[in-house]
Amino acid sequence: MDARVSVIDKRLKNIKRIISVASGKGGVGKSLVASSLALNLAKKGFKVGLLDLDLYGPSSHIILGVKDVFPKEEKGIIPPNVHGINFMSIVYFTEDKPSPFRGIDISNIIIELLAITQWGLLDFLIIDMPPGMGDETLDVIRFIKKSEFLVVSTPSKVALGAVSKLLKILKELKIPIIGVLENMSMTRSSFIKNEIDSMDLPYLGCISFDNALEESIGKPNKLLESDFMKDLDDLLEGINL
Amino acid sequence: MDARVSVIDKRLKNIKRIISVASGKGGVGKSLVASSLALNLAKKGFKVGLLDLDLYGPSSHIILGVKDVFPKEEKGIIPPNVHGINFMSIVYFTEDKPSPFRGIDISNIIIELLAITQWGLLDFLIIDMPPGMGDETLDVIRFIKKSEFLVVSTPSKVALGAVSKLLKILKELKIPIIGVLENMSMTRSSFIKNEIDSMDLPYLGCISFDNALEESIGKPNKLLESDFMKDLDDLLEGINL
Amino acid sequence: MHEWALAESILVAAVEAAEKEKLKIISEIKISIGELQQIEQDIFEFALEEIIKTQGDKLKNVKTVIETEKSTLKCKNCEHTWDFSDMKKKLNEDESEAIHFIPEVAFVHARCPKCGSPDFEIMTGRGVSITSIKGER
Amino acid sequence: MHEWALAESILVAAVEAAEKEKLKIISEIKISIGELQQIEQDIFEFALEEIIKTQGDKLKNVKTVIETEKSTLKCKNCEHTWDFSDMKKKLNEDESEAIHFIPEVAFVHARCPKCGSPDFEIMTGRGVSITSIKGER
Ligand SMILES: Nc1ncnc2c1ncn2[C@@H]1O[C@H](COP(=O)(O)OP(=O)(O)O)[C@@H](O)[C@H]1O
Ligand SMILES: Nc1ncnc2c1ncn2[C@@H]1O[C@H](COP(=O)(O)OP(=O)(O)O)[C@@H](O)[C@H]1O
Ligand SMILES: [Mg+2]
Ligand SMILES: [Mg+2]
Ligand SMILES: [Mg+2]
Ligand SMILES: [Mg+2]
Ligand code: NI
Ligand code: NI
Ligand SMILES: [Zn+2]
Ligand SMILES: [Zn+2]
Repeated sequence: MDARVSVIDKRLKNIKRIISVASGKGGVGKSLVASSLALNLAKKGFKVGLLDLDLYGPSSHIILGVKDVFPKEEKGIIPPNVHGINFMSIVYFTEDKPSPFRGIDISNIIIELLAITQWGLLDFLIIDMPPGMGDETLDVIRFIKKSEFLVVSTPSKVALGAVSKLLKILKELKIPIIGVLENMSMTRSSFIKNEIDSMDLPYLGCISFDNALEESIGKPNKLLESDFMKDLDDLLEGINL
Repeated sequence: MDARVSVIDKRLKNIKRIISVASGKGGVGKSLVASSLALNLAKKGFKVGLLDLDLYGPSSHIILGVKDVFPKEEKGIIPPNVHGINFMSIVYFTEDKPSPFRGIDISNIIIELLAITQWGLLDFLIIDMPPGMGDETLDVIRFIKKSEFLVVSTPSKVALGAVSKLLKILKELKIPIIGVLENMSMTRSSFIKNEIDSMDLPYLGCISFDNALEESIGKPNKLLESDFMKDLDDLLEGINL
Repeated sequence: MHEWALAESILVAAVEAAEKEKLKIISEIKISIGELQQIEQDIFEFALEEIIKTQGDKLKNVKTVIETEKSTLKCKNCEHTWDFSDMKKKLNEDESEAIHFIPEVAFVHARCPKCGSPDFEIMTGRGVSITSIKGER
Repeated sequence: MHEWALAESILVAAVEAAEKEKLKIISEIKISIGELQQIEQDIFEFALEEIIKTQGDKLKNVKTVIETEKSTLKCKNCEHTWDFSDMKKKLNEDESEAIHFIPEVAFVHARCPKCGSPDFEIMTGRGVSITSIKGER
């Protein structure tokens, strides 16, 4: 019997809300949304954790410009606080080298991370999810029963193909879906809104394509002032965050 | 002993070149490049196969507008020919429903697909790879020894984080890398080119962000006439394709 | 008739294994086929025979023994176990045929009968394998 | 000292299992720790003792028996097998410490010693598990 699994609930007990930022599709802005959401909430005075579960292509540390920090070992491992966020990522352990993991390894890494990370008291834990619907998604569903999902799409039909599959399975399993956020919109179109409406799920609004966003990558203070953040912040108001 | 594995080499024997379009990062345009490359080569008169290995978010059938076809069963399964491409995808078997697979299942699906698909004589087999560096990538490396990799990135630092990991491992394992294609470029910048040069790998050029591309999704004839295809075609000339 | 492709895989694998073991003649191959593959045994045996005819001396007088590996499915969410015959009741023809081609699409078309989770495991009953080979050096 | 978190997981799991089995008292827990975890046994035992003190009667007189599960690594590319002591020779301190926290980063920092592939399998030697529990109803 894998003992590590049993302690996970205890590790997450003092976290008020857990929000997994997911999509099914890659490159839609999950990591940007997750990191920005964490920054936004921290700035509002909440106690916030951020867990990067994209183990192949971890991005949150790039977006937040995290460097030269390492978790403290104390009755487990304590995520370093960066820009007001308790931040946990596989990069602490990989030196950012390639990570050729198979599914079973992914699952074991997630179990280990959840079993040994001491988050303490948090208002929010934000999880930056990888694309797909594999071991990471299935394990978040299996081990983090109280996680809600915030789903990101772009305006494209290609993205919606993967996004709607994730939405269908979450809906079928009666997992709370905060709603769908449309990112990188360039022209006014109600394509995504209509599709989400027809699935009877909340459409949260859209974030415009931000031409200057790349300059804010790695610079949280700049990111806080970006158009991207402005759009996100407006949209968060709509869901009382 | 899994017998299916032994027949894979035989199934791929009559294929002259196998090109896996990969990235490590999601949403960079792997599927667009893979589908367009297949269309482009087919139009040039080559015998072309296309295998969509993004089992969570298969996209090639959306891009090519594939509908209402199914493989023929004959000493295995024979991929339907769509727009001159012998096209194989998991969607024939999933009815495009959600695909909650774990890694071990992904691996088994790939083995089964490779063991039973009868490609016949091909000049090119193009593989549309998923993001990440998991079971799909490891199994392509394990079972398709003659695959070359065409790697796609966008101009972003965030994308490069994942892309450079894939490149490092391919290089370490001495797997042929055709080169790196920069997609969705919007401003002139030599950031990606410099990074690829410094890894001593071929930088193949860039494809501009195509504002009208979405209108060509699902319409191969339009896609053949798109700016995207024009850029791709120029870039293919540089590598004699 | 995709049975043919799987039958061929058995013979290719057997010849490969025989070469490793330096067998000059293969007298018997024991084959295990996962229940989820829903192989039509007649067709499979016919395919084996036809392919054997086209092969060299190594396989001339080979006897093939085919066993079906029963399926066991186990839910990761509620630990319930069941088998393919339970599962099949809820599948329509197209879904069942899809599983015949790619057993893992069971995760797409079926759910744990107890808790409804798609997160179950195929413990046994998939794939095509050789369990033993007999022959002469 | 992240050993503490793993020790706690053992005790939480044991109490959970005891409740399922309706044990009033747990007299013995047999623990298996994968070699890749590189647990410092002193610290782990100390942590177990400290946590047990804070627990109720169920665990008051429990005896803990700790075994290390030897590691076996097997290459999917060339089928070579080896173990963690072979692997450790090539790791620097940081890499080894990273594997102590997350055993699977072995795939990041190590390769098959025979063929150089990162595509190997941890057959045994990872994780923390309970192999048996004794007690009274
Ligand atoms: N609203 C936006 N405007 C401009 N660029 C964006 C926007 N959202 C995301 N991006 C960029 O798109 C790329 C993909 O974003 P990322 O957060 O890494 O996606 P994911 O985590 O879904 O793979 C990154 O280069 C990111 O900087
Ligand atoms: N050069 C381009 N210009 C405009 N849009 C593009 C371009 N390349 C890709 N896209 C769009 O970007 C999104 C991601 O492309 P896709 O091929 O699905 O990426 P991947 O397969 O890497 O996940 C799709 O909506 C696609 O239509
Ligand atoms: Mg991401
Ligand atoms: Mg506001
Ligand atoms: Mg794709
Ligand atoms: Mg040209
Ligand atoms: Ni058949
Ligand atoms: Ni420790
Ligand atoms: Zn169940
Ligand atoms: Zn090896």
